[in-house]
Amino acid sequence: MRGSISVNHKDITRSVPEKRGISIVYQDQMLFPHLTVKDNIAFGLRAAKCAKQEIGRRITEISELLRIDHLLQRRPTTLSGGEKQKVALARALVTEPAVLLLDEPLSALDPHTRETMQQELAEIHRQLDVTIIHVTHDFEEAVALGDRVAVLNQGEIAQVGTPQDVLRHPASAFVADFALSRNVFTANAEHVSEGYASADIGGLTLMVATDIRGPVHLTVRPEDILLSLEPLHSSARNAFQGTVSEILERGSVLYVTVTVPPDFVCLITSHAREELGLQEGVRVWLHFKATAIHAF
Amino acid sequence: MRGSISVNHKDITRSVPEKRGISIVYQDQMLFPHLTVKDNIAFGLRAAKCAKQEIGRRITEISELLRIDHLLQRRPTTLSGGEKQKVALARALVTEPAVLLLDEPLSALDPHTRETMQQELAEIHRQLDVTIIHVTHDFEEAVALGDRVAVLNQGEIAQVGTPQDVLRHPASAFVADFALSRNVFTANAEHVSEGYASADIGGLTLMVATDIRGPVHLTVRPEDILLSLEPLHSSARNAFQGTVSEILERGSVLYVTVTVPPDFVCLITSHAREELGLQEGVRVWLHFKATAIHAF
Amino acid sequence: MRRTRTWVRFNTFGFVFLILALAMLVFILTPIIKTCFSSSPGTIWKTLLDDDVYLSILMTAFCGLLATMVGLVLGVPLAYLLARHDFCGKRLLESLIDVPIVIPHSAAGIALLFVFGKQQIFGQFFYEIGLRFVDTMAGVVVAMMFVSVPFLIDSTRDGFKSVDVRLEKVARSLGASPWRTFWRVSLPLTWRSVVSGSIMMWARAISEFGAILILAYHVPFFGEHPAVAPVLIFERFNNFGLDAARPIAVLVIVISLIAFVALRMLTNKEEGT
Amino acid sequence: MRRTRTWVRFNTFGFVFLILALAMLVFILTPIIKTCFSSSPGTIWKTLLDDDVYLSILMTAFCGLLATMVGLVLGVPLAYLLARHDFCGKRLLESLIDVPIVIPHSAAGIALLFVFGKQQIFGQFFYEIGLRFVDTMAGVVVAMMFVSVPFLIDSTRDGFKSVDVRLEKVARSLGASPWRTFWRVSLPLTWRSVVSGSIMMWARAISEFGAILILAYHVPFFGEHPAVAPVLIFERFNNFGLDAARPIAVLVIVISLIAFVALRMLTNKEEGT
Repeated sequence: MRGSISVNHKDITRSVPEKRGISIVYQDQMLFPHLTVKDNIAFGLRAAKCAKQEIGRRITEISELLRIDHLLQRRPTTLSGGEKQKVALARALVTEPAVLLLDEPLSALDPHTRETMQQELAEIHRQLDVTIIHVTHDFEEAVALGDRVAVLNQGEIAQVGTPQDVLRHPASAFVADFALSRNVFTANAEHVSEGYASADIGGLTLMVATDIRGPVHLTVRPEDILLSLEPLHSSARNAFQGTVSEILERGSVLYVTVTVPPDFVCLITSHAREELGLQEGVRVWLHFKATAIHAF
Repeated sequence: MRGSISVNHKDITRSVPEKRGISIVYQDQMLFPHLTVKDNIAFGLRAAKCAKQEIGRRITEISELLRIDHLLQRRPTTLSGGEKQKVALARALVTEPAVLLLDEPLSALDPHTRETMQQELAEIHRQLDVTIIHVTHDFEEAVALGDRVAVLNQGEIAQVGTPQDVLRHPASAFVADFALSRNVFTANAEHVSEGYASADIGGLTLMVATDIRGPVHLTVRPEDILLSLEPLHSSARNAFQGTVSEILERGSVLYVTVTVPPDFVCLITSHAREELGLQEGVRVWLHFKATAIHAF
Repeated sequence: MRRTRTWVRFNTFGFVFLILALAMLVFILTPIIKTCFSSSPGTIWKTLLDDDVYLSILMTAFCGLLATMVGLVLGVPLAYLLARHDFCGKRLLESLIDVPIVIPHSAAGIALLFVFGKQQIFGQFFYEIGLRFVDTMAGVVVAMMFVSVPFLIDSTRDGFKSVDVRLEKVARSLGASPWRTFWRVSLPLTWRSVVSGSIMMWARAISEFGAILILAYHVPFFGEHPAVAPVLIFERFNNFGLDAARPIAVLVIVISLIAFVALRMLTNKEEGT
Repeated sequence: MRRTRTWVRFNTFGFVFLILALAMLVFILTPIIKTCFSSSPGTIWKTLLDDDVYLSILMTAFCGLLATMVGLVLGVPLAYLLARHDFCGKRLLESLIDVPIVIPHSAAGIALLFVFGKQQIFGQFFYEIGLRFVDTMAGVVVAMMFVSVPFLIDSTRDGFKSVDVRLEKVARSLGASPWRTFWRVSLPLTWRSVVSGSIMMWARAISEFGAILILAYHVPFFGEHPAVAPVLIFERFNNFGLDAARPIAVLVIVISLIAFVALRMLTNKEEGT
């Protein structure tokens, strides 16, 4: 393997690790087990010979941002998975690295903690001016958090681009298979009533069963979207009319892309296609339930 | 803790393990790493001082039943997770134990292998006359494989009964929460065309997108079922009329039980309930797609 | 490319550590290597043909083997029980088992004399069945075993500990008796630890000097009265000086070095597969 | 209930193993315990006040400490490099480092004489800077270090191996230099292995007899010429018989036993937390 790595136009391929300006957060956190949370976070600052007051100030700052100020005196072994991951993030961020390298940071967490941490990461990225390289196997996570997404296949980059690029214009069959089976949207969730929110995605207002407010990512599984030629009076809270723009056969099922806009991908059987007479250009109605939308 | 354990009316509480007639299969298989697959399977027979020919015959029999005859000369470390689990099963079954104790045998396998193994286990249970105690966290697995299901809560049995009993008449809120969110059916899948099957569940014929033929278990997630007052002309291949028999509020969503028969549980929002005017006794239409049914 | 990287990463830290580590290596290896090459092969061969030397080495190796075998019969069960059972005071007991490694060797000899002497508990008991220890091969074996058996016990115990107890439970549930389970499952999976512990025990046994000097100086062996090799070396050195002791020392070092390194490499190799 | 179960499961296998294990325990523990209680506290106290004995024990402990300290400075870097780097012949090297444990102690003494003698490579080199080894405390320290340092190296190497190298990588990526990483991360996490290796090394050092007998018999120490304790015991035994050697043997065994068991229990205890 050959190549070089540059950070801020400086070749760091042969620099010693402590001069590279890259902080790592591993999947299993790698907190120093013999130090308290506070000393873990202070490690990089002490190595940089910061003044004591400066260290205290920056620890307070970062631990408030990540809401871990109540954990400072604890030992890493007493923390939960999500707490450990936040401490590892704090430890890496407090040194103000040029690049933050996250190696599958959320894959070891339980689903609920993972969703919360995704929001925290998005929040951190908004608030701090740091380049984050986030390695993940979770395509939705990549799309939700990334400004640019690189899809790797067997050690080679299959596609680089914005999440929407990758989702809507996959460069190869590999990327397509990876991306096609998802409907992912970014929106702002607004309060409707306890347990419900409305979310605007490019002119379309979705009804979502969630308690999250503010910026969210929404996904609908293609098999959860019902297609019909007429509008239906049903328990589905979301109904929109659109035009079939693409039909892809995948074995015995079909992926139908319907442009409302935006595009929705629906999974239907070939029987259903015949009965509805679906083909490109046909106008159809989409229906999906508020509970079928996953918000994070 | 006090108590006693009996197998075939014989108290074995104080028996040594080798006299109990109970074979164990662990989640991580515990194959003997220093023996070949064949010697692993032969272990129990040799301990019982079986004749050499008898041992050979029975190994051939069980390895053909489990389709592992091509693996006999391999070492356990070279096997995949599913293969290991089959060898562990063969090793336990070949001694013809009175009871086979499976300790979460499928939880370490990937989803695809897990489904195949579920079918294998069902097949084994049909063919061999052995009592199987199957410990699992997967409720669908328990319902799919069990003749009788015992739900344990904090070390105490919360309910014992047939899967249908537990599903339809949960004895406590704990069991209800555990069981209510599922629609599980047993059926015979018959060929319709490539990739599709029809399945008869108590008089109702479902259209399923699957390649499996013969006895299957089918599940439909409650959030994938659409309710309406009128029949819909849509891409949903399954549409049935039924009567709302029960409505349960769980936070901001509702679980609606519709008796067709059989009973289907549907997850809807309270908005949808209001709009459709749902209450017990109302006649409604159920719609769900052939691709939304999970078959195993 | 990997090599280049290593060089790029080279720094004061690596340099200082390398220097210190090399100093330690030179300190350990120079005496061994220099001694090995200080006598010509001819001299060593002639030394080996010396009846005293020949018999001494043979007896040392043989007694070491005997000690190791007795150690295996009694030590493996102890190691197994220590690995599988927890009881109050177990940690203290494990520390006490290691004590023979650390008490002065001459003190160990005196301690053994206290129980294996003719008038003492073990001595008297074994005297009844015709076994004497002072200045006999039995004494040599006992002294060797006392100072070296902790190596075998520790290694074997760690081996048994690393075998998942559920493998034994599976074997039992398949109808195997405790004996069958031990011979067919526990022991085969611990084999490597048992072998490397035995090598260590044997090597340590044939190196013992202090305890043997006190318990069994010269012992009857095939009609002669040789001393064990470490004692023989000391005798030659004391009576005739360094030059007389050298060839025997070389011979003994070469033999134990080859046996030890070869066996160690052999067992380590198996680890790879 | 647990106790009952253990009894129910009791069988021939457990019985035979228990008998064999107990035989081994009796064999190891009886000499130690019997020796400890064979002299009255009064006699031992009187022995301790004997100038020869007093100085000898003091010198032994002191030389053991010196050897351990030098061993730490040179051995820890070696252990670290062995744990962190792979190279061709590493396994052979690791075997060679353990060789001092297994070569006969008197042969080890002769091997050391071959490099630390006045005319020999190290001997000559150090002679220039005024350091002599034959019959000096430096010789005692060198002999002790040679036979005992492998214990420290092995234990420390295993300790470093058990520290995830990614912890060091994280420290480096946070801006810590290699030195800072070693002192603040690697060493604190290996501390227990280093301490228990040091205890083992010290205990083994003060027990050495054969190599010291050859390299440094009686050495100058505070105006006197004491021998190390193991040698003193042998001298008394040789010149005045068992009864004269006994109280010193008891004293030395008790001291090393207490030091060893206490320190071992202390480090094991930390393991629990």
